[in-house]
Amino acid sequence: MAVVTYRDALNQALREEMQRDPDVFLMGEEVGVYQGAYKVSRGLLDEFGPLRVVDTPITELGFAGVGVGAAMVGLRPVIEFMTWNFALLAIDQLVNSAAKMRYMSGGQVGVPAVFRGPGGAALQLAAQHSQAFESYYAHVPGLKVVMPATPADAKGLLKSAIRSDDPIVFIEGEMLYNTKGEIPEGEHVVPLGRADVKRSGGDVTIVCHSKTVSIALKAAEELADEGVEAEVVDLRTIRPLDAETVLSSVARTHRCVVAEEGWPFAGVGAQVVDTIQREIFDDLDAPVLRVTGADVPMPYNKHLERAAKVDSAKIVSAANQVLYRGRDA
Amino acid sequence: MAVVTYRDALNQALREEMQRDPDVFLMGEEVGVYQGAYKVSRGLLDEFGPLRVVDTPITELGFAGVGVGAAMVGLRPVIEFMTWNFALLAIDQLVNSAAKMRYMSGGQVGVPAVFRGPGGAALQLAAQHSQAFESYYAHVPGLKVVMPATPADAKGLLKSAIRSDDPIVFIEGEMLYNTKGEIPEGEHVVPLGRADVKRSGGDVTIVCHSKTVSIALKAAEELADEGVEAEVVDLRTIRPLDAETVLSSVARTHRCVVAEEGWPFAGVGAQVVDTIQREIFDDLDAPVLRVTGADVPMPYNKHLERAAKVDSAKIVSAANQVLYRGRDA
Amino acid sequence: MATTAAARPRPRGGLDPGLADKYRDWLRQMLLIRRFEEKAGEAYSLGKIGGFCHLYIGQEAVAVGSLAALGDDDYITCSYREHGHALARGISPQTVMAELFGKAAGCSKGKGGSMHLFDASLGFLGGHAIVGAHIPLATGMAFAAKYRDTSQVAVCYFGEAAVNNGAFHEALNMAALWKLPAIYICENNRYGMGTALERASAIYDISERASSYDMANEVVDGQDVLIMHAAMERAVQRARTAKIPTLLEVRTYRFMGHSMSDPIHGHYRTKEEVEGQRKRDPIALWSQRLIAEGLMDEAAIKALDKEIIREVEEAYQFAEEAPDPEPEELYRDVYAEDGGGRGTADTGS
Amino acid sequence: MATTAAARPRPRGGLDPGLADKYRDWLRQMLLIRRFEEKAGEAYSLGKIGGFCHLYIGQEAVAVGSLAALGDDDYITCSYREHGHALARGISPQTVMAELFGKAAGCSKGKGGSMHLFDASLGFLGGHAIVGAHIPLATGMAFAAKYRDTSQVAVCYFGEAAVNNGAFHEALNMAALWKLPAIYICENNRYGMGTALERASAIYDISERASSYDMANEVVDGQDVLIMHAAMERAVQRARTAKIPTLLEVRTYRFMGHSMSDPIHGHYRTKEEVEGQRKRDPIALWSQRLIAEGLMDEAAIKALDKEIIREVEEAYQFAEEAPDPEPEELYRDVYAEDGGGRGTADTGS
Ligand SMILES: Cc1ncc(C[n+]2csc(CCOP(=O)(O)OP(=O)(O)O)c2C)c(N)n1
Ligand SMILES: Cc1ncc(C[n+]2csc(CCOP(=O)(O)OP(=O)(O)O)c2C)c(N)n1
Ligand SMILES: [Mg+2]
Ligand SMILES: [Mg+2]
Repeated sequence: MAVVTYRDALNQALREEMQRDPDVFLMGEEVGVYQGAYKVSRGLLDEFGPLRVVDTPITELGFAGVGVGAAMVGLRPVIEFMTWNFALLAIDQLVNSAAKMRYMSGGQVGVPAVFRGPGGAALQLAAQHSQAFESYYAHVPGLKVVMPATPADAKGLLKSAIRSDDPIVFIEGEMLYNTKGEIPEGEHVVPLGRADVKRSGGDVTIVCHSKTVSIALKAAEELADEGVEAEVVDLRTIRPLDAETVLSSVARTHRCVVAEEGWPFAGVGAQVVDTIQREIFDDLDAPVLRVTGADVPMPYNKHLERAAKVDSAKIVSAANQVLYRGRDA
Repeated sequence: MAVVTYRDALNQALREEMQRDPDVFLMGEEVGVYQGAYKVSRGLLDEFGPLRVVDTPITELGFAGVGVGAAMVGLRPVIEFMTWNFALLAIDQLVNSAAKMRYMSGGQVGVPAVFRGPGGAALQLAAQHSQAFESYYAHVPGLKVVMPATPADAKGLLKSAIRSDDPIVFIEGEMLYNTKGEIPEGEHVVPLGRADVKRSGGDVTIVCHSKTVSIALKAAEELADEGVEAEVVDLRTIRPLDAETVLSSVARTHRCVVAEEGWPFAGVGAQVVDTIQREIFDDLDAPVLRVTGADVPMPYNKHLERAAKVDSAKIVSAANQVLYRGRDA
Repeated sequence: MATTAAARPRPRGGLDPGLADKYRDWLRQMLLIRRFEEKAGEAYSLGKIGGFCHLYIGQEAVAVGSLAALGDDDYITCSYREHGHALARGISPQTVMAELFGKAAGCSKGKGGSMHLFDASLGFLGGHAIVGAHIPLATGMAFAAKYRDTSQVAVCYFGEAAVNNGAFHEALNMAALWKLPAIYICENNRYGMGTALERASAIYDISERASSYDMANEVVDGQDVLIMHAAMERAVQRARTAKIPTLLEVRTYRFMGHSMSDPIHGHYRTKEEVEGQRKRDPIALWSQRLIAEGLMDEAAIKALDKEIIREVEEAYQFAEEAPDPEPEELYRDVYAEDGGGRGTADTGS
Repeated sequence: MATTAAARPRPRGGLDPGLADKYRDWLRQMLLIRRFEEKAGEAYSLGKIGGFCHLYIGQEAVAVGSLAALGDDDYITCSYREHGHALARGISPQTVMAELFGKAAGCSKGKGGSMHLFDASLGFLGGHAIVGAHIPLATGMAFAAKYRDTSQVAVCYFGEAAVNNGAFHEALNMAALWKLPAIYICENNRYGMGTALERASAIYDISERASSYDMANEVVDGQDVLIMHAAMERAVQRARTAKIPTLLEVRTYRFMGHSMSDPIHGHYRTKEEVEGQRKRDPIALWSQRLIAEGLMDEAAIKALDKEIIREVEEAYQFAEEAPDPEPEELYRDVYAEDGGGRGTADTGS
């Protein structure tokens, strides 16, 4: 197994799929000459040329629509949003065009496009550049939402996303690009729609995705030091949600904490809570608690920003609460 | 008390606030010469002239931004979206400009604007015109979300919204415009942030808002025929959510159904469920169930559409489930 | 008449006798659209058709004249006012009417309705109901043609009110920058709902907008099917051969209200104005021309009209009798693999 | 030089000796911006400033020359590259630097940072970080001036890459249609991040975009503060007196990378190009002019520079020593009534 960064894992997935299928192309701001704002597309322009690696003007609405249109006639566009913050300008094309085309055409016209780029907060980018919008896309029937937490998942899931016949919202973590991990050699494809137990444990389940996975794993270690074994379930695909894996874990642990980077109100975690309490109410020994980003626009100041973000201490504290353990029990 | 339609109640609120405060103006597509796509602004152009009742080009992003800019310098714009479906084109201005301006300016610059128009499905308008986006706006700190179900609330809440110093997302029900109800004579203002118990009952709580309120009341009557007394809580303001009223009802009834028009995944109801199970877990005698619009783009065919929508039978059935009563018990 | 006549000199070429069948077919198509729309209006009033219904009456020469210049594998996208384009492209009146009735035999299986007509086999890629949103879609189809190095053309129809929208601007800039084989047809019928062009656009000549993108453009008289066709042939030629896009500003007029719920005249335009415009009815103009050129006579046109009325009547009957979609259709076509089953997050009880 | 020189004949008027103080102040302002930005770059490298940091070096004459033509109650909005505009408008270097450091004494209380500088008391209404999004905001401020019938002007600064965005198009159309007192200043520094103008826009002359809205427009040499100022005075005159908007395309160049993480040259532009452009450094040009006109000598300029370096050093010290915001600030300023307390939906434990 080779150790590669999350960034390079994505790059490999793009390269391999572009080699495999001439209908796959990459389009977005700075994907070509600049080699990608976050260098995910490094080298692709050289290898595939300007027709398949297309730099666009700053027109998120427009080029998202171009991607949908190209997909409607059978190409497989990968549309990069420099960040998902800017994709708010394009959300109409995702919600009203991409997600609905198959349905309102009576099944005639699909949209096999992937929309990808980093989501969530990085460091001190302030209110307009530090937002997690996965709940928006996961809300919409017709879209699928994928959020890998590790290099292996990043590669395997992106390959599946590109091969999917449905429009995929693929949200990467800017803070994850430099993280490293092992990836199996050769063809490596991870199916959409399956959560992954990243750590086993019998005392409490921590449900998480994307950036909160490593935080949850850290929290699990801290809990282990206190004698509590946490199971960490990485959703990986937000929609369709792999309820089975979540429920079977919580049915064993009877306690659950759901962590996510975004704002609390009607976040992805709210849906997870809804599903758990509906399906296995009698298995729960405590309410499910959520750990989320603070319910405020992201401040610039680094201390305030740190306070606004999910960290392992907050997860540990929530876990202790659902275990009815005192602060330092 | 005069009996007026929901449409006229909104019209009264606009007229009264425009008379009261010269900084209030109305802007949007067809609000002037055409008298409003749904005639909510009927007569206002005549009374207030074209500087205060402004017809715009079809540029949701642009005129939403114009509203935010005008509010930043102290005017009190009421920006009409012909429907909230089209507001997806403008959501960047609501989320990234309106909601964050006060925060990222360190408290210097507020945005006292109201964004209003009909949301949700009407009749056979198909996939792109039949969507409920309240969860999107309620997700965002810095915005408030108001959704009146009755003429009296429509009037009283719109007046409060216009007087608020914060950006308000005010979502009306197209199917409600013709509904009638009593409105107190004279000045009638309903404070934001307070839910309203629209029917009292001790057996089960039905939480609802906007169009689902009348459906819930109908369900409550059907349940009463079966000997079940349902309490119907109308959220009225989605953000800030009046958790207190919801919780105190459910703490009494021990059972709850949450109804909403929109899609299930990470909808408003998911947040309500999250709040209930977190705060009063031990008071619950059954999981909270949700009744939502079907998890599909809205079909055009009227039978399919009917099947996709929330109706009283679905609420009754969910109520019976949380009461552990057989179908026709 | 200033409002619908083209501002530029009209090519006033004579008819080509070798194309007589084609010319007659244009009349047939325009008449079909007219009678179909009249029937749709009637059906709407009877509650057979629901939702919004935007009739194309008055604009028939635009769809007919322009679509006649396309090939079989070109791509077409439209706004919600697309019954006429669907018929002119060759979708059968039965399946279009059945779609308006929401029936399973409709061209979108009854799931799309009036605003979302599709026939992928004809490259007819929708009716779209968010103003401006399909302009980038068409641009993407033109991109695909370039990507695959085919000689396909992507055509996009939209109203004059859409040109103020950002989507128009972003899409045209990309099409010009990348030299895509796209044809943008702005059907300038002078109103976007109740808003006159000059109350929404800072300039009157929509075609001028092309100068922001250095794009080929023409102003076209949309009431004259021959002129429309000639302009479209030039645009198609540019797209297929020179591989560059065109913006056509087509001056036309809608004779009916914006949708079935909007009266023909009232708040925003006068009866006189509408009556004045009706004098340049595209069907009457073309009928007169065919008669003047000796290609048809009054009796033949009458007979044709009768035949079409019958055809539309049959479409109506077909739609009326066709079955509704099966209830399971509610959950089909959300995702590629959905033969059935429920949406993943569905909690409906 | 073709790239930054104005395409149109330059007004080459002599200097007005009565304005000598003003001319010297322009140099002071430009030098302040330059030294401030150099210091900010240094502070960024030391980790004192976080996030994105977009320096204004090379473009100083644009902010200084244009803002000098405004009155106290005019409105200004900018993109994220706005340190220079903030300083030229009169926000103190201390509070700007403190904001970059995220300190409570910053002009946005440390909550906005480099991209969100505000001073409402000076009509300085932000740094905005979504490309194009502040163009409608400025249009709204111009609308407010018209609504209240004041003689205020709303000015909006943005880069040349923003003109491809739908927001630009929608906003300019409304401003022209409604005759709003807005001035749109496109700082054409030839690149949007790593994308050259001609790789993103179908036309090279951004000013041509105004023709889509029949809007007054000029191409301005942004490296010459006097020319910039004269063009801005004409635009302000149009806005205040004729009550119409203007689009100014200002040709300039950024001497640094797009942001601190982007090298000065590399993938998208050559070292030679940057060095060529640096020959038209606006500060050097203006210094030479002042010397040539006998308004300052080399020594005076050196002394001024020294003074400014000290001033910037003090700003740095001030920012360094200033306290961070109180932890409670996290939950303040979300809503009007928030003196404190948590957001309503917060579940953080
Ligand atoms: C983004 C958006 N805003 C508003 C509407 C509502 N609407 C539907 S059609 C229309 C007028 C469009 O006029 P025009 O583009 O001239 O086309 P026409 O109807 O004249 O064919 C409006 C405002 C919409 N569908 N989409
Ligand atoms: C809508 C949006 N898309 C992308 C970005 C990322 N981005 C920030 S600045 C920039 C380039 C802007 O260039 P230009 O408008 O020329 O201004 P300059 O940086 O040259 O001053 C890009 C792509 C953004 N902030 N907003
Ligand atoms: Mg029109
Ligand atoms: Mg630039």
